[in-house]
Amino acid sequence: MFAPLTADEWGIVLLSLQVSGVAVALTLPAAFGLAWVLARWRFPGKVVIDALIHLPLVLPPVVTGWLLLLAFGGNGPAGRWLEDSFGVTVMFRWTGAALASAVMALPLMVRAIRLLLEAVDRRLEGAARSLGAGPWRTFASVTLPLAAPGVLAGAVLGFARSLGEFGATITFVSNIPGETQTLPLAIYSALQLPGGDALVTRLAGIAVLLSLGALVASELLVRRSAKGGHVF
Amino acid sequence: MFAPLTADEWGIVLLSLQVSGVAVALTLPAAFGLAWVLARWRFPGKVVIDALIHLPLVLPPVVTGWLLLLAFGGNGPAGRWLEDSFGVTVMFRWTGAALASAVMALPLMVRAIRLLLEAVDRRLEGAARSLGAGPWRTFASVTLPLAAPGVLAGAVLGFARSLGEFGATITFVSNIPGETQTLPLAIYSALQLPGGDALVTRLAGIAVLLSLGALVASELLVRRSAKGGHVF
Amino acid sequence: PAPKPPTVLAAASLQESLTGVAEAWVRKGHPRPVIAFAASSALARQIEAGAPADLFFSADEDWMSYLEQRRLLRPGSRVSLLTNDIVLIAPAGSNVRLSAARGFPLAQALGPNGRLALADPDSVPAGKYAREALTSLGVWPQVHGKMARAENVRAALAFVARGAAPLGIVFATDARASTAVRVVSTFPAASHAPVSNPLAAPARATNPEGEAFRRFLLSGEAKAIFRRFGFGTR
Amino acid sequence: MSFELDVSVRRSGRMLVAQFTSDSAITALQGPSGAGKTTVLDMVAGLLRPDSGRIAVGGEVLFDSAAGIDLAPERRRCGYVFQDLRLFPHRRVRDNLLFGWRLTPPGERWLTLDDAVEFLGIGPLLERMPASLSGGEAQRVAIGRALLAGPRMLLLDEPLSALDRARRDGLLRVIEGIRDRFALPILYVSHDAGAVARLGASVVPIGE
Amino acid sequence: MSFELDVSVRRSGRMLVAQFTSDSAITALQGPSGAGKTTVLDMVAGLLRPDSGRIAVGGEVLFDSAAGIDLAPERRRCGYVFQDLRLFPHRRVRDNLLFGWRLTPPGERWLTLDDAVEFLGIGPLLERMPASLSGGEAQRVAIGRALLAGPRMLLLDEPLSALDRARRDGLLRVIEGIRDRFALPILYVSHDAGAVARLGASVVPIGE
Ligand SMILES: Nc1ncnc2c1ncn2[C@@H]1O[C@H](COP(=O)(O)OP(=O)(O)OP(=O)(O)O)[C@@H](O)[C@H]1O
Ligand SMILES: Nc1ncnc2c1ncn2[C@@H]1O[C@H](COP(=O)(O)OP(=O)(O)OP(=O)(O)O)[C@@H](O)[C@H]1O
Ligand SMILES: [Mg+2]
Ligand SMILES: [Mg+2]
Repeated sequence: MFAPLTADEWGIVLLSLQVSGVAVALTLPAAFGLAWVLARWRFPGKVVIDALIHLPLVLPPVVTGWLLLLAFGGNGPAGRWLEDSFGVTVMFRWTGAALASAVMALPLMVRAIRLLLEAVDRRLEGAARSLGAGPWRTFASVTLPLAAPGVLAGAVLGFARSLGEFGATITFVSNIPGETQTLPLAIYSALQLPGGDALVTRLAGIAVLLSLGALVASELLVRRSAKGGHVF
Repeated sequence: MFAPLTADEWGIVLLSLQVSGVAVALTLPAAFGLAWVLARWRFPGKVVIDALIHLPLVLPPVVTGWLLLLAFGGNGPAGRWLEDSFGVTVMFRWTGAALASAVMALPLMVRAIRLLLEAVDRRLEGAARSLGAGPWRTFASVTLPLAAPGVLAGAVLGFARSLGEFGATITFVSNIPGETQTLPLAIYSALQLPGGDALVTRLAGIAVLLSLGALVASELLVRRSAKGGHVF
Repeated sequence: PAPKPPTVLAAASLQESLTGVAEAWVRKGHPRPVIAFAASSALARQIEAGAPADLFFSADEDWMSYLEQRRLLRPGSRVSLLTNDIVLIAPAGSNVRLSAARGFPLAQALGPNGRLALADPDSVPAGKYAREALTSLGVWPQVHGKMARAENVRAALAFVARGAAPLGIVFATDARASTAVRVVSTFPAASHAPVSNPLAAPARATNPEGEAFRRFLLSGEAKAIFRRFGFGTR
Repeated sequence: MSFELDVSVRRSGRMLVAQFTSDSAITALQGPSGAGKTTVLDMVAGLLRPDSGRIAVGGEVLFDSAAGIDLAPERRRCGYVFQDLRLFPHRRVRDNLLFGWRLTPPGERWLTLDDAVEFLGIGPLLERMPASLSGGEAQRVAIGRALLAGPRMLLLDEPLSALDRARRDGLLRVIEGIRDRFALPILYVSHDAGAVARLGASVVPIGE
Repeated sequence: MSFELDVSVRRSGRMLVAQFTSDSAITALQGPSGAGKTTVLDMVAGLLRPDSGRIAVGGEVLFDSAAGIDLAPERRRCGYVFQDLRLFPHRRVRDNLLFGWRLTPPGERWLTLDDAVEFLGIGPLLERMPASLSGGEAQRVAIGRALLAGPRMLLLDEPLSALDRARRDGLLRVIEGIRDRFALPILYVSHDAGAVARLGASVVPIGE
């Protein structure tokens, strides 16, 4: 149980980190943009956008995976578009696993970022403008750092959620060792086996260690920023 | 597809609302307490508690369900304790579904609350104390209202997550019509049926409407508080 | 007082047929059984954890044996009731022609990037049978790296139905259920152990209605209904 | 003795020591910016714990590190007008004003909302949120909130700094009235020498 | 003309009108608390858009509702010392001071960090975070931050209210020096009649 990781297990761990890392990195800007729109703009129908963003939380993951399959599967329009414009294939590829994770993590990230964006003291933005900073620089040097705890929390939540993502991933891109078999999929396979308990426990232990590692890393970032160094 | 809900569907919707509502109501105080400890206390090993709270995010839901099954099953220690002390049975009961949803929603709620607790201006708490408010009243009249957006966001996230909870629930308390078959489980069942696509779409549509309703309700609360009425 | 309805835990792949049998049972004036459909693995673990169930209808023998070894089944209640075929399927619009025989060109039919959709061959029953059949036909090594393993057999079916995979392997009953796929070939019965869905009563079951329903499931009337949904019976 | 202080505390690496006794109705703390005046008020109010020492007001010991006494802030009953005001941002002006008043037993209140609103001139602001107040408006609300809590001593940290001359004079008269009618010990921090003189305060230098 | 204003804006249901031209080096805005002094500075700085009217400083039109002109705040280059200071809480004192300085082309700066630190007396504070500053310390940092941005006009909203007499006199001398050396138009809000007189400001009444 406490034996060092086998080569296969290392492969799974690295793939999980890659999928989650890419998912969070890709989603963060989108999540920030959506949080910004929700926090700062007023327009009719805003609550509908808000509800759409929450959908991956509310729908069972397999349905999200199924919808992704409809959109990106062999006949899906989005899949063909991605393929034609960027040459990116997602079906049965790790990129698809990252896409599924990203979709599932999005609502968590948007909420966390939005919470802090709404708490930012707008008068400080006025002060920055008055000191000569344009809107973008004001954003980068005042708004973003003040919302940093929310961005960080969003990234941590999103990363954790991605590490645990199972239902949408397996429904969308199936369980392909070395390509889409992330840690949860490996755990699920083990759980299906009579007598697979020991393996499940071992793999779950690895997941626990990963999440602990991610949290320690985020705490270090927070401490750095609390000391007055900037996170951004 | 746009026909009014059948009696069965109403039953499923009401059960889902009941399970999610109870899950959020039960978890909110616990989430607040944990958020408080993480936001305000300093002690060694804090990051371990933080990691434990994130576990239900990082583990695949079926593993969480399995762990719940081990703990609360007929032979599990926690199950026996619940039964003996409160006369509450969770195995195969909607209470178990609520428990599973609560565990899955917890990390989201803790994070949202913690984010705003950390943003509360502690000097205002000092002002309240000086004006004659004891620690509890200071908490209730200053800290809690100032953290209210986080509590509300946590409740919304938790409720949405509970509405969508599938893997832990079916693993823990199975898929029993009228007792533990919430909306996601009904959708899963429909997905297993040949030609079930129409039913899946219909049930997913209901889920979407539920989430829209929950968000509109939360927005109304926010507006009320922004107008100076207290949420708490 | 009205008898308490029995609680039945059944593999998700039995949903349609078992519901049909239950309807017939209700028409005879019995209380409607409460049936929970989920993965056999989850259901077996629930029985192990002491869930109050009166019958267990599994998708494969392995989980049933798991429970039997732990003395969690009522002795003598285990019956292998249903049989099934495994079939090779393709999207309805595909014109691929193949016959599942020794060394048939499966990998070639998949093309350079196509994947073979099937339930997880390590753990899910439909996948385990598929692996056994492909191995005995000598084509397993060709497709080993070209599989899309699904969580359950219906998800594998969906990959083919959505055109995400050009070929897949599912139970005959699943293939019948979807108009978006067609059966390309049925695997020879000799290429794999007989597919069977066993039924048993957990040792803790006490509800007499459960035993009554179990006996009905073994009756010719119930078997006829199962056959209508494409199962074989024993 | 209205105030007896002998405390020391570390702030930003510097040791601040305050040691004085005062018997006047009003004691003015004076000293350069950053000398430690606000720090002294915070310690008297119980919001900052001295590293060591003793604080007594009107003969009652509020803090004594040797005797292990440290009264909670809510039991010290000091009407503190903070230099940074600290109005509750989530409550209307009216609820800010009544925050302490509602927590005070009726017998111990010595000011009504109507009177306070009257001499502070904040009648039109009662339903407003603090974020929309001007600097001087907010300062007047902070004064009202402190006085309405029926305190047994006053800690005033530059309470009139944002007010025009007419308002300032009016409020100085109010403070004189409180001094004379209720005999509350008052600690007054101000750079306004005229005000200090007019209140007849005895001056305690801080940070020299 | 250093300042030409003719603007009106609605605030909390009241219409505030400001209409004056001033040709002096320093223009002092005076009026009772809540009269609209800060509101005027906000409009000049471009942080509050007037409902209608026109604002010109030193002959340059910053805002003209009729002509559709509304310069962005960052292009108005006004050194604004806010009544509520608005230091950036996430940046050290040094980075607060240099915020605008770094954004200003070297040729347009007219003050160095060392000089500012010197006459403000904030040398020991450079590495501190704003939350740990005393009231007067924070005020001096806010003054330094505004001046270091090399502004072409100054908007000073009670900039010396939290300072002791010695510091206040020193900084009044600095403002006089800026007035004389750089000929910046200065809008000065203060209840301190002595300071206004000493700066030789022409007084504009607000809100009467
Ligand atoms: N929260 C804090 N943490 C650390 N140091 C602080 C804190 N608050 C104040 N200080 C420092 O303690 C010293 C005394 O501050 P204090 O606020 O008591 O000064 P003050 O006499 O009130 O000055 P002012 O007249 O400028 O308000 C100053 O050097 C200040 O920088
Ligand atoms: N953000 C705001 N929203 C609504 N009303 C405001 C806002 N800020 C100020 N006001 C109101 O506008 C009027 C003018 O405010 P302003 O801050 O300009 O006054 P002032 O002359 O600077 O007063 P003081 O000397 O007290 O600082 C006041 O009645 C004030 O209550
Ligand atoms: Mg002070
Ligand atoms: Mg003002």
